[in-house]
Amino acid sequence: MTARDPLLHRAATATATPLLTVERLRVGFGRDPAAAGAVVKGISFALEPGRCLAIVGESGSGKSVTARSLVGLTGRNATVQAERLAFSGRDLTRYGERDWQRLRGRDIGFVLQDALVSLDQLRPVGDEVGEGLRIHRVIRSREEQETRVVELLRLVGVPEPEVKARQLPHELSGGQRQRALIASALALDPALLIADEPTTALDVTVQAQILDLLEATKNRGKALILISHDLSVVSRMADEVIVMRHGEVVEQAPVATLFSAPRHEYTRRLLDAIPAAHTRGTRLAPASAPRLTADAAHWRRRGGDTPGPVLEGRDLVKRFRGPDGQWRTVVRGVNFSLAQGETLGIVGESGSGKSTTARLALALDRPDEGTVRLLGRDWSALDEAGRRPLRREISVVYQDPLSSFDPRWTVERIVGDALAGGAAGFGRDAQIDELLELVGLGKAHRRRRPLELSGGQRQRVAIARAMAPRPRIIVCDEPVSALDVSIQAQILDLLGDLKAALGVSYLFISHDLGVIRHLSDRVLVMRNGEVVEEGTADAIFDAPQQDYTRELVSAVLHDRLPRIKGTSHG
Amino acid sequence: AAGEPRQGGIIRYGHYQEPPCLYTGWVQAGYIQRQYADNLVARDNDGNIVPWLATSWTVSNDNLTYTFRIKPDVKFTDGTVLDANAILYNFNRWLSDDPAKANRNAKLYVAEYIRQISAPDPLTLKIELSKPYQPLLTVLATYFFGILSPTALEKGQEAICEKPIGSGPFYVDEWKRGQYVVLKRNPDYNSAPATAKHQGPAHVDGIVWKFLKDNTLRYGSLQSGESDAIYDVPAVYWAEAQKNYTIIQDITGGTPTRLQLNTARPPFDDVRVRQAFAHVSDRRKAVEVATHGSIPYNGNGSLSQSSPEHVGALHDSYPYDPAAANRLLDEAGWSARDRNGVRQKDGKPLTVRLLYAGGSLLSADATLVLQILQDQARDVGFEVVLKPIPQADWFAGKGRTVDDYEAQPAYWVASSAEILKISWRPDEGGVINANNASRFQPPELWKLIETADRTFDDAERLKLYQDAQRLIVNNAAVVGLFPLTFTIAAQPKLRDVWISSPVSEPVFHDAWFEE
Amino acid sequence: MSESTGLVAGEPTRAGRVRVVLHRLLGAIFVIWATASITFGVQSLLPGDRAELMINAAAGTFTQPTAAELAAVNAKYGFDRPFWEQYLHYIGGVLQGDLGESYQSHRPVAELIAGQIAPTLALTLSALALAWAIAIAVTVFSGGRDGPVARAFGGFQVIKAVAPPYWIGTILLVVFSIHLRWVPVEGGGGLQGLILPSLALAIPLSGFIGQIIRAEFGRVLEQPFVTSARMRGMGNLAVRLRHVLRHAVLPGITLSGWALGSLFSGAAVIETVFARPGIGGLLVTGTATRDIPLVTGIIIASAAAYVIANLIVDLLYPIIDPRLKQS
Amino acid sequence: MTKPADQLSVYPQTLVGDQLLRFLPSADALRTVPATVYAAGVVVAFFLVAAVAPSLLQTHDPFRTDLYATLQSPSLDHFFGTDQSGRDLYSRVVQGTGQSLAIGLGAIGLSIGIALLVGVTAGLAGRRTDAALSRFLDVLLAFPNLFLALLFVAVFGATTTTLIVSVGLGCAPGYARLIRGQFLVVRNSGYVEAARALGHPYGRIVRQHIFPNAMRPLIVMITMGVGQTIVWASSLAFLGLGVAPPSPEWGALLDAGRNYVTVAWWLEVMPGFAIILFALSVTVIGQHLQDRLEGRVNP
Ligand SMILES: Nc1ncnc2c1ncn2[C@@H]1O[C@H](COP(=O)(O)OP(=O)(O)OP(=O)(O)O)[C@@H](O)[C@H]1O
Ligand SMILES: Nc1ncnc2c1ncn2[C@@H]1O[C@H](COP(=O)(O)OP(=O)(O)OP(=O)(O)O)[C@@H](O)[C@H]1O
Ligand SMILES: [Mg+2]
Ligand SMILES: [Mg+2]
Repeated sequence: MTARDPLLHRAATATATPLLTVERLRVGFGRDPAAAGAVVKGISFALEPGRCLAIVGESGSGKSVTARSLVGLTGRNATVQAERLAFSGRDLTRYGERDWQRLRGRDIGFVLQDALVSLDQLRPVGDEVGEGLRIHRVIRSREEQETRVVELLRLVGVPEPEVKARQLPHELSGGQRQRALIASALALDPALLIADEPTTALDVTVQAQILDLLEATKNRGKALILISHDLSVVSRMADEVIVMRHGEVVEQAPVATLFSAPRHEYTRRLLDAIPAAHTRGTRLAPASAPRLTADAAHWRRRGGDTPGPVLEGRDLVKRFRGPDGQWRTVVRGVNFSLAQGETLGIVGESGSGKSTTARLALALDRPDEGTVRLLGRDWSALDEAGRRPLRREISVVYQDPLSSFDPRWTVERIVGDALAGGAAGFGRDAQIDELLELVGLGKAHRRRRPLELSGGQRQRVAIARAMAPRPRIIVCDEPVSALDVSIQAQILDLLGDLKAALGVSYLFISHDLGVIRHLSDRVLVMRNGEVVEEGTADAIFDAPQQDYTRELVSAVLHDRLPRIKGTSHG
Repeated sequence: AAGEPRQGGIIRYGHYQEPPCLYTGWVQAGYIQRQYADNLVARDNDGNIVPWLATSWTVSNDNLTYTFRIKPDVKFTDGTVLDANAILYNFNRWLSDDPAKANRNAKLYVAEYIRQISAPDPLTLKIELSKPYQPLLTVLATYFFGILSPTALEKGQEAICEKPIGSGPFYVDEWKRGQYVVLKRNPDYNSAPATAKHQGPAHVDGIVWKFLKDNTLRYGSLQSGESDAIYDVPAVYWAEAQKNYTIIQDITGGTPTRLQLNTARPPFDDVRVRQAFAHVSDRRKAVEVATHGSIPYNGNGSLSQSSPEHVGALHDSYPYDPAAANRLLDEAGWSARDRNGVRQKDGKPLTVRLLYAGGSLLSADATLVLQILQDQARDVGFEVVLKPIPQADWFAGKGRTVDDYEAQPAYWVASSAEILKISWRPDEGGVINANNASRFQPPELWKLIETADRTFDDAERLKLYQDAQRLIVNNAAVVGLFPLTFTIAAQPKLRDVWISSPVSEPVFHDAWFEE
Repeated sequence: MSESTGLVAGEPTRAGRVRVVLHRLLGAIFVIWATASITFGVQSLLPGDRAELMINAAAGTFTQPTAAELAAVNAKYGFDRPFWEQYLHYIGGVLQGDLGESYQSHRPVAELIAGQIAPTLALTLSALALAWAIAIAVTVFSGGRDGPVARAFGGFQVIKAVAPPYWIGTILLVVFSIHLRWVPVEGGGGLQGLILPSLALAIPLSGFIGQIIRAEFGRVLEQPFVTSARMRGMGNLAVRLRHVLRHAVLPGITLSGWALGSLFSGAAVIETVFARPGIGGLLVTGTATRDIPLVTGIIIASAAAYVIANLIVDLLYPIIDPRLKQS
Repeated sequence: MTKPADQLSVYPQTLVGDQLLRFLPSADALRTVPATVYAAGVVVAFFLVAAVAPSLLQTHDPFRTDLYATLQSPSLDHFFGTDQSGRDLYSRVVQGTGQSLAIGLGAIGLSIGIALLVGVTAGLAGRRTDAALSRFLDVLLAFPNLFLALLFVAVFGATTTTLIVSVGLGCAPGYARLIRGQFLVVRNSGYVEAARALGHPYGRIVRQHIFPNAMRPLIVMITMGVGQTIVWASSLAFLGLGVAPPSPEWGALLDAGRNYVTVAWWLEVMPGFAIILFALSVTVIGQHLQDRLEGRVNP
């Protein structure tokens, strides 16, 4: 397919038999029939075999809902209407539950957005990956399933697949879980793969590997619908892009056209907000975005400056026992130190021990060897009661925010619960409002519960909560992975403001090297549980010493939207 | 149509309660004991004493020496010879002081009279008394004087509990605890009592004596044909059962279920209040309603209507008469009433605590009668409080001291007027007679009973016993309700099951199956 | 944070494991010892004269025994000795595996129990299994659903849970045995006779377990991993059985260890209704006659059964939720 | 152990977000209350009145026997028919409400109270306390409920209080175990860890997170337990350990009617109906409150 002109493209879809046709899809929730179409307001597109359609757009704009509607799993209480919904000649609007079941997994593979909680916590990962094979009876025996599962896991780049297949989901790193999920969707080699944010937890090298895999699939004539905030991924994979906002398509264009000549104002804003090397120290979001009013009394810095490192890890070692009974060292001799007002970025391969290191730094786990010192205190050796007073000084944004919220609580309660006591002259309610506004959430979200938020919104609640006690250190584990670039820009600005105004220090884990470079003063590169390289951000990115680092960095440089930069900043 | 009895078949009999031991004084074990053991003498339904293991006997003129001729060639089912020595062995055991051996019931009735027992020759047994005791032979006919094999008794309590050995028409073959006892036919049986319909071994091959405690289940088992005969038809099924099955009912002697009013304490220390209480309720109708007519009314509380000495006229001594009750109470000074209508005297309410053993000792039908009585007594100003006491506590003597109750319902199985001695013996030398819950012990009563027990002239004795009854009833020391009955419902094809006097044990020796 | 559920992984070494097993064993022994001691103590110290009770219960009378009679019994059973002596004597016997002799039936308690425990175990275990089967069937069918049928099922669970077992037993008996003649009225020890009694016990329990599972079931159904499984083409029933159920059963399992104990009690009632042999009836009569060795023996047996049941529950935990292995 | 769901389960909002309003529903919230809950409320109210002032609802004297009108089937005069001695069953059921509810609620209250105390302490305290309490629970649990009841009745006689205490004590260890088990599970959840990372004192975490989440299956148990304990009491009546007659406590009524199932169904069905109706209503309300607390109410 070479048709890049939108008009031409449309003509082509009319003639070539599309695999999937969607016309005027409307989705709404609730018993009230009038609500139908409130979330997705009549969108249309078509997709031929061997092509990739990307859906981008604001968080909460209806991307995931659209995707789920294509396999009949929109959710409880959903009303789905479409003038036409056809998959390889079959009319899906007439489908009953049985027909859907035959379709799912075998003809349409799906990678859910909630990768970190999409595997059954009680079953070994391998069983989950191989489940589709069993359901659709393509394998005959347990052994066959095991070999296929290991093959699949290897295909998506999971290390030690034999071991991982027998581990439980919570024993895998975020990225590993996400890859297992992709493997399970690919298991039956479906004609259409729908991937909702499939690479949020992957480092660039692994991400590249996965994208290669998807590309190969596409080249074998399979169709692909990709939902992503990562525009570089979109630019690489997509043939055509849909930009969604408020349940509507604001722009639909072949990828090159979109990135070189964005027509809609929202699309342009998206492209502007991408952080990179040269943006460091600048603001990413438009001036209209809410800002921290750092001179307000309650944001004033508490306590004095701390000379020397505020947080320091020495020779940290952490081991886990695998299902085979063997101990594996996942963090081996990691050293780090974090000065006041400094941002230490941690990058590295998925599964290299970043989250584990973060947990050690937070004293949520005890290191098997080594010590962590916080504000000069022997943090890791204290007992829980001894740590408690210090806990307010260090807070965290979890990689998987959903699990960290009490499901019964509303957003305001979650944030309010974390507020420091005795905020003079400034009411609790006002503080919550302020925090929510700073992360781009409105008053409307205050009364919501975590389950009622979109992925990006949850992540922002987690950030608001981490800021609430006004800690001196914030450990961020992939804090912006679920955010579209415009919101991400606002958050990154906010983090920068906090640091500048209050001297907050960050331990910042991210796969997005652009974000890392934008934010970090120094960077640790981890691999296999070890720190392979450490240095200032510029040194790491401009003059990497180690092969691995070079590989990482180059993956970015080569891949990172060359065309886009040309257009948006040229 | 009664033809010639057929041989063979096994009777599946659904009984009620399971005893912890097959040889205890408890009547539930006694029913089984009647199948495997023989007594010295038997009592027919008219109250006459007839031969059993003793073919004949003589009583000395002073009524103090009894000489029995023992039936020859009788053997226990373990082969031990049943002769006078074996019987003597049993007597000695019953009357011994060793709690592991003693027979409490036996002692209660006869211990005080026995001077000496001996066996001058193997077929002669001599019982010498210290004072005359007319009911002796009647008492000897009761199940707890059943004779067991000395060889087996020697083995100790454990063995005898599990597998008692007698000379009866059946022997205990197996006891599956919680389920049934298998009794097998004794092929050599030659010692049937004179009351039996035939001599020689039983017609049937054996009995499966099942324990089916639940009423619905027990009756259901008869309905479904899983039992050939069952004990006690539940009152609700009474009418239906009479249509479909052979009903054999025996009214047990001794005392009926009756209320013993505590005469040692107010308010029942006043005879007028006792009499008022007796008038207060339509007991006849209550019994009829509660038992669906399966059990007759027994208004004479001192003796069951099946006892030959019983005075029938006393049943109607206290008809339902609230007006009379009110009058008596007013006379007795209980004229004030509180807000709830309960009468009062000197500020004390007219409360009657009705104490009884909960659980199996008093049937559900009986408690229903009590509730009816309670309600009707309310109208004339009695406040009746029902107080069930757990069986264990009851046995352990809880709640039975004089101040614990105003009334106690109870019954005691026996054959006839010999029970009066048990019930009305006054406290002596600090020993309280707990069986006299009425605490009613005027000297003249005891004198009547004692004299009667010593009187061998039938007419005179009868008169004495009847005077005693009148004295008891006229003083309203007890208020009669209904007698204990023993009822068997059998499939029509099962013939000739009968219930023996004195305490209504079922007899399967003569039973046979019709084609 | 789902990287790890915060379970601080200890280091289960061999010595550690031995210690855990030892701990378990000691705990079990303690429980049995304590229950036995309490039972013995309470029964011995209850008001009321034991000798009088024994004499009266055996003869079915309720008279005041003479002092001589009482003294003889007291001497024979050692009731005249101080409590501690009686206690030590009893416990000493138990340590040597001797549970004593029943006061009423004069047979070794161990033998009595051995003869009656099998039917009770058969009854309680089959009832437990049946209860689970019913509970799972109903929950899997109706859990997390909203329609009137599902609601009716929810109500049905409650009705089941508050139905008295003896009542169900009587109804079952009248309908299936007496009227329909499908099963014999008197079950006896056979398998056929087990059906109605265990159903009667199982139905209320199934309602209870069912409701507890159901509460969790609905919540689990909404989780992303369930959607994920559906995305693979898994059928509704399979999703419910394979994924959701497992997450929901844990509280039910906890309950089952306990339920076994209450089943023991329920068995006493059901045994009466169906004229089944069993330890329940023995306990009721034993307590009624304050047959101390018998009752204490039964309590020891049921404590042992309870200990074993909970051991099984504890073993089941990590099988159902493997994450618990680490803690 | 449970992970919260994602947006899949986002439902239209009700207006019950506010803390207080969740307990005192606003007019708007009341409109979202399903009819079944109202019905359940009416039933419970009826029983409460019956418990406090039975005479308001009675048509006859519940203890008045009538030997000439026994075992009459339900009619306009006798809503529930009459019993073996001609007493009006409906009035008896009403009369028995107080005692039955006292037993049901009292026993549940007692057992939940004990269970909370023991279960919470065991679930929260250190290893040693937990082990000691767990053993203690085990010992209590190892006694069959029946035995406890038998003992209590033996010592104190069969009164309402005895029943409450023996049934309550009998059930307590089971609840305690369940609470402890739930505590262990919830204690390990991500949000508790998050709260810990915020430096909240443990007591506060327990109050705010562990307790409410761990109590979830317990609400079901409590609401159903009320009915179950009444039934338990009736099993004791069956074994001859119930409260003294002529008390029309529901369990005693059930037991008394048992022998009449085949000839007078109402004796058994009507008290059973009362128990079921009450248990069902309490459960419906309990479930609704729980849903409301968790924001799962659909208008
Ligand atoms: N099950 C549901 N019930 C009710 N509303 C829902 C449900 N699922 C989604 N929504 C609503 O639909 C809107 C679109 O949600 P969707 O998950 O499609 O957003 P998204 O574009 O994928 O956002 P993100 O980038 O944050 O993942 C959300 O604002 C949400 O409120
Ligand atoms: N509880 C556990 N039990 C066993 N292995 C574990 C456990 N937690 C983590 N691991 C292993 O430790 C390794 C490092 O995990 P970690 O979560 O620290 O990786 P990460 O660097 O955060 O990766 P990602 O970028 O994918 O999130 C992984 O291989 C993982 O399987
Ligand atoms: Mg989404
Ligand atoms: Mg991670």
